[in-house]
Amino acid sequence: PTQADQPKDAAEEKLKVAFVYVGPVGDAGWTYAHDMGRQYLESQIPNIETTFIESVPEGADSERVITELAEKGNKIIFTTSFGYMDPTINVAKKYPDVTFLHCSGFKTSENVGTYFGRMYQARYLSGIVAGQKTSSNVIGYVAAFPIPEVVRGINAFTLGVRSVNPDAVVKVVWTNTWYDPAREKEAAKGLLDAGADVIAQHQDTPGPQQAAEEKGAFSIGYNTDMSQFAPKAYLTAPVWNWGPYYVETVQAVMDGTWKTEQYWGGMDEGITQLAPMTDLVDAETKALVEAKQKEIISGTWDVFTGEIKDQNGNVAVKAGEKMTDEQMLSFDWFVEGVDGTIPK
Amino acid sequence: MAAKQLVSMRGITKSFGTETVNDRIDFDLQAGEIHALLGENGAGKSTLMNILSGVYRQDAGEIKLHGQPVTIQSPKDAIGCGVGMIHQHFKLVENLTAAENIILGYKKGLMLNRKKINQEIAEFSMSYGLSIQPQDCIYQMSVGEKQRVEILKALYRGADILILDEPTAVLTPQETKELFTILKKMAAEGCGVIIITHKMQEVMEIADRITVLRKGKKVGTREIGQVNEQVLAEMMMGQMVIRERIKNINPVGETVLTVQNLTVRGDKGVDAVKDVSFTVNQGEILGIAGISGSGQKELAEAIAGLRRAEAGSIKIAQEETKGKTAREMIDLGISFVPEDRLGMGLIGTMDMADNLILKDYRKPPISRGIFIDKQKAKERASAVIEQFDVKIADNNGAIKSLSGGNLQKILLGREILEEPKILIAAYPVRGLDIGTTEAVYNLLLEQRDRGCAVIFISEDLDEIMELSDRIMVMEGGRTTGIVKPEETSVEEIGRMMLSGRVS
Amino acid sequence: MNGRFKIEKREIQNKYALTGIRLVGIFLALIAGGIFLASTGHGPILVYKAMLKGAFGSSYGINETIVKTIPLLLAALGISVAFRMKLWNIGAEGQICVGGIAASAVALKFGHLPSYVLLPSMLLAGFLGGAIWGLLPAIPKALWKTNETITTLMMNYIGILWVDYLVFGPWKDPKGFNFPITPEFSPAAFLPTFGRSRVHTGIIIALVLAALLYVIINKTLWGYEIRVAGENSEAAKYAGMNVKRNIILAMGISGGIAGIAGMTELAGITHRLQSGFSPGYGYSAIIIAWLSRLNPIAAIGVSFLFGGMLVGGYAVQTSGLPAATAVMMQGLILFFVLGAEFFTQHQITWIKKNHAEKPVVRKEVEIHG
Amino acid sequence: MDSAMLIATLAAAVTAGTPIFYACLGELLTEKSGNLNLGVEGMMLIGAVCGFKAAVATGNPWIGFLTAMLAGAAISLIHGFLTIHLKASQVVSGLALTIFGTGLSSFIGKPLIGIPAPVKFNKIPIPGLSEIPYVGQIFFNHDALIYLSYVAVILVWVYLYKTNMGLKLKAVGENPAAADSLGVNVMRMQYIHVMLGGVFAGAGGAYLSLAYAPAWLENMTAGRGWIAVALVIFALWNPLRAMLGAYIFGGLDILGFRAQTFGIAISPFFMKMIPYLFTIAVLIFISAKNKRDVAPPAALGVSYSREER
Ligand SMILES: Nc1ncnc2c1ncn2[C@@H]1O[C@H](COP(=O)(O)OP(=O)(O)OP(=O)(O)O)[C@@H](O)[C@H]1O
Ligand SMILES: Nc1ncnc2c1ncn2[C@@H]1O[C@H](COP(=O)(O)OP(=O)(O)OP(=O)(O)O)[C@@H](O)[C@H]1O
Ligand SMILES: [Mg+2]
Ligand SMILES: [Mg+2]
Repeated sequence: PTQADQPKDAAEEKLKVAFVYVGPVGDAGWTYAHDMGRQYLESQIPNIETTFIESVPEGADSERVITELAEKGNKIIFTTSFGYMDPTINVAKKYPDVTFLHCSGFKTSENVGTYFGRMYQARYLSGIVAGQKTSSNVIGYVAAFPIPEVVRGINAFTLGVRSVNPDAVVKVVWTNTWYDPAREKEAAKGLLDAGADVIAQHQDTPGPQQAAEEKGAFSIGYNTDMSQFAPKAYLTAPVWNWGPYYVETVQAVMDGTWKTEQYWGGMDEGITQLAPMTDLVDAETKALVEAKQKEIISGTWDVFTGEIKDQNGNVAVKAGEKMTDEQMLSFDWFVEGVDGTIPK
Repeated sequence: MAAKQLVSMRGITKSFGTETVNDRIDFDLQAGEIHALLGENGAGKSTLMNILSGVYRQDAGEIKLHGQPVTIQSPKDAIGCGVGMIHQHFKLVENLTAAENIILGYKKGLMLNRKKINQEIAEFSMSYGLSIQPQDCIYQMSVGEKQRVEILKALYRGADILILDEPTAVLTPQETKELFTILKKMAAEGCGVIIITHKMQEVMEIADRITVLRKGKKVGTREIGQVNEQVLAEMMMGQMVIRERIKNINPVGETVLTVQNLTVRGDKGVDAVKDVSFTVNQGEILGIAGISGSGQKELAEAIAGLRRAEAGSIKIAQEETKGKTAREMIDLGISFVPEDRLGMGLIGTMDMADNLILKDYRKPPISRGIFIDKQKAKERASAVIEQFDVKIADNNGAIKSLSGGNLQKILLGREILEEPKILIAAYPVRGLDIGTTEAVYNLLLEQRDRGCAVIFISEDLDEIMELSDRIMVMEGGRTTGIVKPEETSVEEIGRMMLSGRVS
Repeated sequence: MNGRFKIEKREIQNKYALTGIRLVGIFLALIAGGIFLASTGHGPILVYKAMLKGAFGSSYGINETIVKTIPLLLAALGISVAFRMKLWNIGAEGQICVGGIAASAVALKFGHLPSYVLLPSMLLAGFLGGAIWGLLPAIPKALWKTNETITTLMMNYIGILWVDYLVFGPWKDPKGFNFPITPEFSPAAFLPTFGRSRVHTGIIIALVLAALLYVIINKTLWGYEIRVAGENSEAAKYAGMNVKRNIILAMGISGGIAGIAGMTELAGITHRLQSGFSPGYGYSAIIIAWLSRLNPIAAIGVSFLFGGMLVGGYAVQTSGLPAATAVMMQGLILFFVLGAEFFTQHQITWIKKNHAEKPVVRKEVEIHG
Repeated sequence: MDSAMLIATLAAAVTAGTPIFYACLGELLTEKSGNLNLGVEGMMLIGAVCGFKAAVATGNPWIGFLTAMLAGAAISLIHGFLTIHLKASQVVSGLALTIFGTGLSSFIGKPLIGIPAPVKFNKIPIPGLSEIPYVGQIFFNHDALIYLSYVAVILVWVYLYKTNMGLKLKAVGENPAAADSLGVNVMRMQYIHVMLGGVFAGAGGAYLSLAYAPAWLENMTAGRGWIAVALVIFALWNPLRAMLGAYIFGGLDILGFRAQTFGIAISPFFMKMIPYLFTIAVLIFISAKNKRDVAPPAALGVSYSREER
């Protein structure tokens, strides 16, 4: 990199941190949540300068964009989509003095760490809310793609539901989009017509929320607080809260204490949360949720602790056993209570 | 009585690119007259009239209509001034009905009442003695009918200045006669009629005055009484030699083409050629007479291998050709000059060289292995330009803007280059001026003399009588006889052409 | 106004004038874009500099622009073959996908083979895959004149969805934690790169193909046939050409070349099949093919510039502009370049009005001089 | 599936079909004038964002809807000018319009992200009609924009087949030279219908952002513009068939979701392919039958200029 580009006064030199986003920051979903984290980071650490590149496709472009960011003098680069995994590793080889953090992947190296959040914990809690709320005992779940992250979410949610309401089933519909509000709303409507009275979602748009609102049903959001889109339906949402993680990581790098790791933070670290429950959630439920949340945060209990049965009623996780991270990260089966299939 | 001046064009100039197509032309039309506009192909007749009808805009010059200076910016303006033009190529919407074409863009009001309009158009057309079926779509119509629709379009808009660009080129003698009756009637009622044609006898028959253009310039305007055909021809071409045609003196050779009980299906799915049998010999011209649409086109295409025969046989020498492709027929020595020059015979957007190699691009010397020798093709283009006197501005430019005559020369030139055994020429002089027509006739005769078997399709009985050694007459897809010109008369053939209808 | 413009088709084209006009078009686009940028509070010069620097300002930028050029050029070459025959193949995107699928099938199945066997096989597979995707719409086109614009457009979606099906389903990497990617190809299936850059040998394939196509279209019998068939299919039939066969052949080759774009992108860049590996190359290529007037040699330059525009588009984001602005600028530049084409095809002369001319019928409206 | 379920599915198909239906009506009119505009996706996005913005600003969904239509018309004019006056390739210009519209809409929409619609079009069952068994629930228990689309299709149908303007339009699309020689203002007709294409595409976009999924999200049309283009052909340029086709296309999507809720697991990717396969199949079927009355406008895609031949 040419020195001319850099500000000359060393005292004013700010640490440059960059973010690569897969969607537009205007998606109100995944990318939006990351960008909130970026803004939080900027507000917390004064001596840094952040940039982001949005809408970067996961193909040939991502490697160039990451390289360019490294070339431009960014010292920390967060790549926030699974498809950036290989490019991140490739670029990292060429820029050993830059720290890379890849979200949701599994490959690490000397200067590449991965990070992700245990969203399933918050999903489990939202499941409790849904299980309490349903009267038809059918809960709809609008799901994007059958990848482990989504399957894990469905399973955790279902376990949450069944923990308070063993008769309830969670009907799953795949939309195969992350991002098509109308389609996702339509999928939710299908579930509502099939008898669901609570809708949960693993999608980046508020479409399903709106469907629930129109039908007079209830809804659980995702990513960010979606209450304003469906004030009469919205109960709560498992949400991302990347800010604290970003602050911590950047601070660690600045202090020289950062070491590569596969970070998978849970609610205890605040990276995933259950958004404040609305007044539509009764006090009893709130208490149930809070109790469980305490257990999770304190680490005395985690969601995928046996006994867990699969869809066919076979015991998949024996009583008292805990699923390993490895197992959770490659989920490809549904727990009992899920009404749906994972396309092969 | 001083006739009312309907049109007065002064100093009209128009150029396309570097070519000045109309050069300071003056032109007048009076009420009640039929004014013929003559000139060779490419003289600028259509262009001048297109300016009057608003299709083109002049670069310079003034136009007065009904005595008033006007700016004609669009056909709409022209129509508004009472100018109606029947174009050389019909401007009809094939998918609409006759009535819809007629009222298009003229009828006021929001809604379209088809029933009422059909009624109205039927009455309107009857009042002019132009019978059409208002509810028929254009694509179902014969050429004659289409032309009647064109005329009705102009009349319906109240045109009193009627321009007809080569209206008779596609008509049967009978239809031409009917058309002329109507034109005369309209002139008598005070309209002015401008007619462009290449047929001298028609000019002599119908025109009151004649204006001749040559190479974009006006040669002069004459009263009909002052001229004869010879004078006009000289005005058009400078100087004119009509050679006496030599009758076929060569002995007729072997039979090269034998067609037996041939049946061919047409585009509409019905048989267009029905059970036709004939032979053609080396060194003779077989004329095929008949009203356009009597199966000539399909017959020619079947022989050229472009259409499948439903039944019967086509033999070249003794070889049965059934099932052979167009390419195999070409290789067997068949050349075909189709009726639709730019539609089928030539590629308007390509240059001359590319057009000239269309038939033999696969044979040496044009092909060299898998490559094409473009240089050879260009040489060929120069040769054809020279030999056939093609007028072309840019040898490497697209040929589509050439006039009809020049296109025909290129087409014929190519087909003759092949030295074919059999040459089929469909309406080869349609729309050509006298000079070019002469040249084409001579080319056909040369081929005959070379020993080629020529099939000559035409509606013009005079030319068919003059050129052919034998004449086959077709009517409704059948042959109504094969006769020798010296043993028959134009009237006789005319009767044969209509025999099916009369009986 | 005492005159009007006369507009007519240029007959003879002056090469320098053409280039000049196109440059003016681009210049005007930049001015229009500049006004827009300025109105949003960004310095246009700075943004343009960032764009240029990103795309062409360093050897890295140029390399990356070339990386982008490879699939664009290949797809544009494929498209021009079909367009030559007036076959409006807008299905390059799908053909890229299926070409990629076929190449991946080979790479995944025969990964143990050495490079010199594997890569040519992948190339062939990519070609065949794309060719089949081109042929499928060609057959109904040849038989029944089925409108290929729409069928090829539809085939795009089917191709894209097929990739998704494979990477989410049967071809999913078993070690990929169930994520939608295939396993990485064996290194034998990687196209060699130049030095440390990402520029891979796909560029050679693309350049050779461009030269080859130029010769085929302009110098060979078959090239002549498809030009004739494209301009006037009646004339082609009349000349004894087998138009149906040529439709199928042209679409097959067209799709095949686009398929190669899929192969090179996977073997050269991503090294595995993944969802959305072509971010719309097939659509950009249509624009490129058209702007290069279907001339394979011109397509090289146009693809390079277009690649630069895309690369530069990301670069401007680092100067604080949202992605949307870059996309919009691309649209804007295209509009002006398109508009400029008119002036390369037409000449405009001023004609003095004759003062005697007076309109009577209607009030004078000089709508388009 | 019981009948209530069936009705719900069909009613949902109507809703899902409406945005593409609006856009398709516009594209149909554009194509009838001989102009092919592949920029529908871009125009829909512009409509969606401008409609939403205006609705947020004024608090009146109708003003939003109107703004969307105007915005669609305005942006379609770029394509109009390029293809009608400057004779640019219609395919390329349309693609460029999609690119431009996508960028511009995201740009305009930046400040609107995350704002829920303050107002939107709500369901208004039509008294009487909505009580008709089956039909009422399927067709007359929707929002005002859907009812408006019924009116639109009737108007377009009458316009195309029963009015003088419609006749002129057909002539322009079939043979502009002939129409021109009769004094029809070809350029004006083409401009008007390119703009109508924009108006309806804008309406389709606004339906998404104001009624269907009321909010603004970047790229929220998610490819519907392309489906609308396909639909025009699927409908063979007939507005009534377009209506049917839109509901079929919309319905297929819905059916996929509903099938899943019944545990029928077809690969969702194949399910998504069906509309495309369907369009191809119809296209092949129709072309194999080769009928004149369903042929595309003869001059479609060709620029007309009077003095050229
Ligand atoms: N639109 C055009 N563009 C370019 N050149 C043209 C155009 N129209 C006519 N020309 C040229 O102008 C000249 C005159 O053409 P025009 O059609 O007026 O001749 P014409 O006298 O009607 O001939 P013909 O008897 O063959 O119909 C020709 O050389 C022709 O090539
Ligand atoms: N293509 C064109 N080139 C030049 N001038 C034109 C063209 N089209 C129309 N004009 C002129 O534009 C003006 C306005 O159009 P016009 O008067 O035809 O509208 P109109 O009568 O309502 O037409 P329409 O019958 O199509 O509804 C007229 O003076 C007309 O001559
Ligand atoms: Mg003429
Ligand atoms: Mg002529």
